[in-house]
Amino acid sequence: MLGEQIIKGMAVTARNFFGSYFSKNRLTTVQYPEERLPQKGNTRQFPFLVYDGDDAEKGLRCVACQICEKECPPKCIYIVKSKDKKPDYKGQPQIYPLTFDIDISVCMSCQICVEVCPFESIKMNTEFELSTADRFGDLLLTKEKLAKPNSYYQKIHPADAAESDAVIAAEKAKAEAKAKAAAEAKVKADAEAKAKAAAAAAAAPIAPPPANPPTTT
Amino acid sequence: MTPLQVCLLVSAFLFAIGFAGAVTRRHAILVLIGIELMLNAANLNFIAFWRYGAHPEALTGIIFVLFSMALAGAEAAVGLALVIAIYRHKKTSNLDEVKELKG
Amino acid sequence: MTLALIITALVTVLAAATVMSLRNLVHCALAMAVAFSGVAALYLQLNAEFVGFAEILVYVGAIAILIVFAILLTRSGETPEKSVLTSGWLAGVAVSAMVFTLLGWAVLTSSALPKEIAIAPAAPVKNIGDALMSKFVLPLEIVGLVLTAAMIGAVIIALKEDKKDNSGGQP
Amino acid sequence: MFDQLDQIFVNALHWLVGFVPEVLRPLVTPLICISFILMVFPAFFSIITIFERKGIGRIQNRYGPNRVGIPFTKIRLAGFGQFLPDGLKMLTKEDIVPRAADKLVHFLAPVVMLIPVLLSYSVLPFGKNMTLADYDAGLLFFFAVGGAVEIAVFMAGWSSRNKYSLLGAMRAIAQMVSYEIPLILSAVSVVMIVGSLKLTDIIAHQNHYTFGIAHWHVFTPWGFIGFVLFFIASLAESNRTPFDLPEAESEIIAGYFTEYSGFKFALFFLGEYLGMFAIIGLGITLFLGGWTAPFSFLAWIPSWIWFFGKLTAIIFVFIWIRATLPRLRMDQLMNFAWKFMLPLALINILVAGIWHYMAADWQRWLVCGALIAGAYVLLGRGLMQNQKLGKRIYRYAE
Repeated sequence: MLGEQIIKGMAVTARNFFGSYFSKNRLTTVQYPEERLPQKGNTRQFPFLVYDGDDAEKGLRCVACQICEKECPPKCIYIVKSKDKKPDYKGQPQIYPLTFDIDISVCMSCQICVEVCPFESIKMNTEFELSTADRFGDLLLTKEKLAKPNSYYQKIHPADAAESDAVIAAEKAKAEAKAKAAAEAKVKADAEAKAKAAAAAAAAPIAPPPANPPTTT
Repeated sequence: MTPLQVCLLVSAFLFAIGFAGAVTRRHAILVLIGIELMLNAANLNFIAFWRYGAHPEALTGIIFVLFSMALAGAEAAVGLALVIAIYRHKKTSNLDEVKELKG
Repeated sequence: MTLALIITALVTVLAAATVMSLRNLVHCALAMAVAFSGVAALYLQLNAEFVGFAEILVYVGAIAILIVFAILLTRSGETPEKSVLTSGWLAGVAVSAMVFTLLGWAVLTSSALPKEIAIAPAAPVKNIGDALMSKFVLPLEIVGLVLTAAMIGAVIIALKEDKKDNSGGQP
Repeated sequence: MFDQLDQIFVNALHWLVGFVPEVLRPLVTPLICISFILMVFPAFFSIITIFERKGIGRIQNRYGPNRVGIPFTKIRLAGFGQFLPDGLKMLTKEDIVPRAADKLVHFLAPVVMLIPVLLSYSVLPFGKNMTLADYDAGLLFFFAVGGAVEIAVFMAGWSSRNKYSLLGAMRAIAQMVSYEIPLILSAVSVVMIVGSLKLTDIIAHQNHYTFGIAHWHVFTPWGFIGFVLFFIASLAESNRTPFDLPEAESEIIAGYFTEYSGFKFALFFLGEYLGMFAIIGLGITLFLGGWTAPFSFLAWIPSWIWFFGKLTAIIFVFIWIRATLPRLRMDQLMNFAWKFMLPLALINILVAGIWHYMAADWQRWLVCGALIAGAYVLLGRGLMQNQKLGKRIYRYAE
């Protein structure tokens, strides 16, 4: 009969209406600022820069190689290289970025910068409450705003951070081993050179200078 | 001027303007509007004379106006249907161009 | 009360003049609605409540809408380029001016009009209904018949011509 | 004491008017009443919008607005302060008029929309002795000014110079004209039984009790079906779902007020809701006994509480329907009006006549009930018959 189905539908909506007052699990809405859902493990919003240690200036991993700047599809990264150098985590003197800006109003969160970075320096953040009252200034993240300690990265993406730490540690170990080897080689070379020099001095007073002086690297 | 005279003058003006419109405008719908205005002028006369007349309790003025309204409604419906039919046939509703009775 | 009467009369007259002088047809139809509302207000001032409400219901609620629909269906809502008046418009205006002068002169000078203002007569709906159902029942039935016939006729006239069936004569 | 409470507004009016010199009293009394209506109903409208949003939210298992309370405090009032920012937003928005629009008509349309709606409140009885203008032909007045709304809709749609506006206006007018007929015919059955167009007479006719139950018209067979028809037609008249084709946002953006923004849009919104309240108020007056109590032992509750209670209850049903039913198609809409509601309304008038002339005993109930039920079933079957229900066939897709 006409109207039968309408009454059935009305009953369904009425059940929903009253049910929403009695059973809490009907209401799927989260009351956002007070209640928050836990973020998914793979949450990625916008990039940030990782630094080691406590000092953001000193520990910044970025060496201003500008690969990310070149690879960025919407061109939202802006880097100015420094003139001087500072030692990186391996103790090697490196260029560092004087300016490192990301315009997150342009950024499309593609994560290409993270993938191309050879220094484990740029990573994706999970911060999403970025709305500001200012249209331009506050959406342009500078180096100071971008720099986050490694401990923060370990907190937001533990697995990835562990991976990246392992890479860094391996690099560091490799560098140390190399340095050690180099030091040993140098010691050896020095000794050899000394011996040679002594021998040469003993053998001939006029000796040609060594063609390839051993390098320290 | 008494209120009756005011009403009669308004009615005379409505009639004159309706007549002028019906005679001078080209568009068929405006001619219909002019006829409606003339009908209203007549209705206003009926009501005015009913109000200030000798036998208001007979209600003849009111009854006549009610019938006249019903007929005006019928007239408007048929007239506008004719206008639409003519428009569909001749693609115009300009009365100067619709002179012949043959289609 | 007289002031209200004069204001209503002025509004009605101005709206009616507007109807016939504007170029855009939709504006004409809207001004016509105003004119009919003015006439309804005049009815109300003349103590004819029922007729006043019926006027609004029939003219503003139905006929104005009908006219507006007809204007849109005949695609005449735009302002026309050409002149809107017929060729012999001067004669028409002259005749209507003469009609108005004559009627106005008659109204203003006539001695047949009642001079004293009658006490407001009452027209209760009940009495109107009784009159319609007893004394005027035959005209009422006939009006009903006419309205039905007009409605059916209007529908048939305005019906779209069926392409396949042309034998039924020209509508 | 309850009599005092019942007449509190009437007494307050007399008390207020007492301060005014004798000459001005006929002028001041309506002014106070008008300002009262202008205060109460827009306030009621603002509350109802919150109720509507919260109610629909609950039906869809959401919370609805629940943030804004009293400004500058932590008090949230479960979101009932929302109407204030909503209104402020409407008032402060830019008023955009399309370049091609007919400026004057575009400006006048919302005003023309609101005036008849507000006028229709003048005949509604809100409580005992609480009618602003008790016309002898009050019902006719209501329908007459209700018909003037269509002109405003047309003005809005035509003057915007937008195809969506014009389509929306045409749809709205076609729908309003079609549903006005069952609306008026269902009211005619009440007028036939009562024998008066005066709304206070109609209420007085329902204001007595047998076995403690009121003689509301909805408790009779013809009154029940008349109320159902009136209810459906008033849904359509106030452009509510499932008859909201004129403003079907998925097809024609917002219908006839597509090109309106800011305060003019707010006026349309207000006009639409006030029109809905007015037509529900009329339905209450005609079929649900107006301000009278359903049972004699509840008659001590003040009359205006009954009126507003019934108004709110019916609005809740409107909201409920809005959250339940999908929108009709244009041909379904017209078929429903002309092939189902109009014949049923005509049969209802016949049944009301039979009811009037039969002796008041159980046979009358039987005959009228059987007639109504038979007509309903047959017409409903006729309406459903031509429908091709089944798998939908897409001509171009697939």
